[in-house]
Amino acid sequence: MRSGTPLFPEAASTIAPRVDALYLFLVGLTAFMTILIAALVVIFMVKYKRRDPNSIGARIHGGMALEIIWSIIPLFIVLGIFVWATGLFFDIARPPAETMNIYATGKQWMWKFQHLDGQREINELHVPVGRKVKMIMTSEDVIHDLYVPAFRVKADVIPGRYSHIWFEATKAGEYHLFCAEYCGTQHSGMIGKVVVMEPDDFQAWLSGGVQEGSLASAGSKLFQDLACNTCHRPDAQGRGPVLQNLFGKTVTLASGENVVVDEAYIRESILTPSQKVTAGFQPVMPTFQWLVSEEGILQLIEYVKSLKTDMPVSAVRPNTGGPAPNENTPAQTLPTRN
Amino acid sequence: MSSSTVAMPPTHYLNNGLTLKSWLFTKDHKRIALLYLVAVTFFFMVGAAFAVAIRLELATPAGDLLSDENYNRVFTMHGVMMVFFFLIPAVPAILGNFLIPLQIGAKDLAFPKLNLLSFYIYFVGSLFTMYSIVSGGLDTGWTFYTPFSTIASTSAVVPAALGIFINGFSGILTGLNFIVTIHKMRAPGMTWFRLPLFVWAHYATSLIQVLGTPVLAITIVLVAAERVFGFGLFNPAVGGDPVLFQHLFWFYSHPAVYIMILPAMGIISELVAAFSRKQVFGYTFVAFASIGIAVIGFLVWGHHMFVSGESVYAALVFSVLSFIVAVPSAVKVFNWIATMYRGSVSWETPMFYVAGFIGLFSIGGLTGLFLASMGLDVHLTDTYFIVAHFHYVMVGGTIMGYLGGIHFWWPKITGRMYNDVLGRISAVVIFVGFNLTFFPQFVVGYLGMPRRYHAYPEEFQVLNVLSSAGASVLAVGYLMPLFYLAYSLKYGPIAGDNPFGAVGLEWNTTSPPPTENFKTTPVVTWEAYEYPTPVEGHVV
Amino acid sequence: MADHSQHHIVPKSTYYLIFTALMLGTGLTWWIATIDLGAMNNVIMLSIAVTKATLVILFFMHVKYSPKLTGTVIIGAVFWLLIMLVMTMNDYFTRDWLHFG
Amino acid sequence: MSNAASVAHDEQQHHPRLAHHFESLEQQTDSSLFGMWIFLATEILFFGGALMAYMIYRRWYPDAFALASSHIAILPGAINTAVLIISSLTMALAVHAAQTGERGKILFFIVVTMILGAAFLGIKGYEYYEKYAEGFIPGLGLEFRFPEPEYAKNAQIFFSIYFVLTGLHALHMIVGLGLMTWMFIWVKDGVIDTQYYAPIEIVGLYWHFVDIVWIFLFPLLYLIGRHVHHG
Repeated sequence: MRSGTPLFPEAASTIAPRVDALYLFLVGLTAFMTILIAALVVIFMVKYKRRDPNSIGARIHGGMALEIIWSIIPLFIVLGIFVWATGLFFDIARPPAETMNIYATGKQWMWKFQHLDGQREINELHVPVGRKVKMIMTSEDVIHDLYVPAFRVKADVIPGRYSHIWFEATKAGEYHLFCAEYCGTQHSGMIGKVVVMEPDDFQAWLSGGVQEGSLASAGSKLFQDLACNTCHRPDAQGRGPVLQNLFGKTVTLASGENVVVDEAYIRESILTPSQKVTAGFQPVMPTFQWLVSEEGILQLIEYVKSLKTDMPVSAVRPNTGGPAPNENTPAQTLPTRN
Repeated sequence: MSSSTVAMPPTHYLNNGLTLKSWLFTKDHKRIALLYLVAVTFFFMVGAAFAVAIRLELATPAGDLLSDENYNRVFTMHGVMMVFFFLIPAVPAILGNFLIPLQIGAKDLAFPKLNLLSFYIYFVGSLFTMYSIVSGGLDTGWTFYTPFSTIASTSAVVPAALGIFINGFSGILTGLNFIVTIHKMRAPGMTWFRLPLFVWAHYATSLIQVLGTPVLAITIVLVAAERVFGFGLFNPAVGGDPVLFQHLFWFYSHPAVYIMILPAMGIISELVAAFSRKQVFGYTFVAFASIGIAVIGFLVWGHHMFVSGESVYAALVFSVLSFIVAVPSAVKVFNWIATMYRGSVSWETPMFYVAGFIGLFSIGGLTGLFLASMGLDVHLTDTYFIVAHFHYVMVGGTIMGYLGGIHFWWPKITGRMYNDVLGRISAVVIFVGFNLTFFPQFVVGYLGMPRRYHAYPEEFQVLNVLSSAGASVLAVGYLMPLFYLAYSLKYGPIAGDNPFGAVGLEWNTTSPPPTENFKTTPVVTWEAYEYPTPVEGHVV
Repeated sequence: MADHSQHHIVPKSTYYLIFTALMLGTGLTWWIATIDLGAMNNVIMLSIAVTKATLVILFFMHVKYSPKLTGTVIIGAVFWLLIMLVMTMNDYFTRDWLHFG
Repeated sequence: MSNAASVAHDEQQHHPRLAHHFESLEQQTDSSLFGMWIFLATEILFFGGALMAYMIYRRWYPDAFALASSHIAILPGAINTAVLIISSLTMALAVHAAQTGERGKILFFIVVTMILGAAFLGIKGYEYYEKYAEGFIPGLGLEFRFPEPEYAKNAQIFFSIYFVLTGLHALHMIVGLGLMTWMFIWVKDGVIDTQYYAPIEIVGLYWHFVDIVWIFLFPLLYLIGRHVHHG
């Protein structure tokens, strides 16, 4: 963050210079066209100023050639810009294959971040220089929007689904973090800062502070607490599908449809389990709608992601026993809203 | 000015009945236009008062003048008042209403009673919306995004939404009236391609009003059903999609931008021709550009949603169409400039507004390209860059055009002339004040200042102070016409039937026109903007 | 172009014929709904509905005997509705296309 | 163009309902019918918006929609469809009678149409009551009791759309009844004659449009998923 009066934002991500290049090109085009148009208007106003009150203009109806020229040339110019801008957009929208994931939850009026290693932050986000970071984001109430001007990225954070942004920071420093989608009374207070650190400093930061255990282990604990493990067993003997190695795979549903197991599908399966039942299983799973928070779901997702066959489920089981799993199925009737 | 020994006609629409009742229950399109003029000016003042509060608050980075709650209510009401009660009705309901029958040689609009009804619907709608101000305010932004507007906001969403719903019918009925009038009421000889471009622009506008507004209406019904009855339509808790609201909303509200700008473009076409005394260059291209904008304008709404979670593929389609819609607008600008070439360009007040319009609209339109560029829009959307862009189009464009039109037809409407020097000064002051206010917002927007922020980081202050300072200049510019135009009502010189030596059927009747518009139904035998030589203050 | 639409009187027999077709269409829709044709159920039911609507528009609403302009208005409105549906569906059908794991 | 043609047209008789700004009654009738059609165009887009919500959610939640739909009794809906189609016929016959100038018949058919319209609303009201009794109201602070709880959430969306669409349709019916009352009075007072019957034709257009809306609502709301769930 800077003092004084900057006229151009800092560029602190790999994508930022490319956005700036397009911006500066368009500024140049706008300046050129505006000056051209303004000059013509002024010149014609002066040159053809009415001197005799009874004079009239020349009889000119139009010119087909001119019309075609000034339709076609702008058309090609804007289509060129379209190609340039769309290529850029795809690179902004499509995260690279290997990313460091951070989960974000927006709520009126704060940002909550969870690192995979378990660090949690509020309104402050620490990321290292030179790593590709992907934010997996959802909202607990209304639509928010995570916006980091220095990185030139933003995306709406929508309740009920996951959206993403990704960036690779290039410069250590502190940058603004805004909520860019109007979200109510303290919208302008839903701000924070992104702290970009050198990799070593970041490692030090990660290992410092209160160690709460990794996100996956928190998810694992929740998995036990909610008694998910009674059905989702690693040995294919449970009433629910095996979750090991499941993430990213395509599964066939009872309806015959195929779905990719992604964050949204896991979330849906936790909240409305009967909607998309995997083929070969009974729709016996109760909803966990009112039992687990958005952050808890993110932990469960990360836990499912962490399940690989070479790492048996017991390996991440926390040593705390936790409360006895509740045997009763959770309430089935939904409270009505009003 | 032309002939000086002119007198007012003995009877005209203004002195045909002097009682309040003869005004409030009039079916004369010209009187209804004046009813709108009064109401629309009032709502402009209300909207402007909110704008003053916004700019005062933003003069300092801290949220110190207004509470965050009140600030949100203020910018919401600024948007609602300006968009729904000023910009959308301004040109069609005032100048369109007044001029379309005159320009096509009709005695009135096709449905005069419906026209009066439109006014009262507008009035009742405004009452509901005004009521929301006093019953807790409205803090959703003029866009009413769900689920904030349906489940989170504690403000008076329902009365405000109801007001906008009701007001929508006013727009629909006005549009319907115009379409039928233009189809069925043209004078003999007034073929489609002899119509003034102002009429073409209003035809295109009416299409948008008729086809777009009902979708806004149903959207409001769905929001109200969710908010009042607790139905789950956009609510993620029952599996609803809040983004669906945005599709429905922008399907109307993006074309609504063209409802605001197209009539202003129509005015500019008239003004350029009249003050260059020359046919509009490429008449058919300008006419079809209006229709093209109206049609393509319906295919681009998704560019408001590039970061809202719509699919990348849909975004791509919306983006390319958004670029394409820029072309007819560019064509219009080029044709206006070409019209001035070798014209007889008068330096009277309306021409100053034309020059201002072309400058500001060009910047507004070109910065639209930034926002249609998906890769750039990610950074720019929901920042002050957007705010600056749409003010350049809607304020720099529409209001410049509107004021230009008011100055052009003022002698026709009132029969009297205003002070031309003051008129030119006002145009310059508005132009300068406008740029001072909104140009810094482009810069602060690219720096990353989000819109709808009550408090902001300190490094943005200088630009915001500039903007607030510019706003005070702009306010002076907007107040000036109010005074000298009002003054001219009583003390202005008698204008005569055709003070500018312009062509067009409206200049063939008296100023002010009689209630029946024309003594005898005119028969048109000439092309649009056909200037006979030499001009003698009165044509045909 | 003045078609004298208001002078054309549709014979009553036409009305009765259309009425019969509409009633039959309703019965047919109900019957189709109860037999399993997979995805075709919807297609058939909506085709019947479109046919019924067209009959009402052409005969009960006299569009067959009205100026072309009337038909243009109807087609225009339906076309605009399709714009809205298609462009929005374009989003909903392709939200998974760029799948970010 | 029609206006050019109509200028020279009938200067001879001046109908009392001819407004001052029209050249002829024909131009006036043409204009008002055209205006009505434009209004109906707006209505298409109005219902279209709600229909779009329906399409999207039905595609998202096909099972919940099919289940929810199969909990609606077909019979009242089918009877109502028939009632509306009959009323459309009687409306068309009323316009026919207006064209031929049989005033008694116009009145008769308007009354029959109104009775059928009222019958439709009565049956609709009964259906609403049933939904209330079964616990299918997705709001108003009432408990939403869906027999298959795992689909309850998304079934709420179905019933929300059901009530919005049928509610708006019913509202249009009520407006139609009002318009028909007005026409009844006008016919009785002799305002309507064989020259000037555009108002009846316009009300007829409106009524047929409301019928068309129902022609689509019936299969979309009552009949989806019947072949899967025999409710």
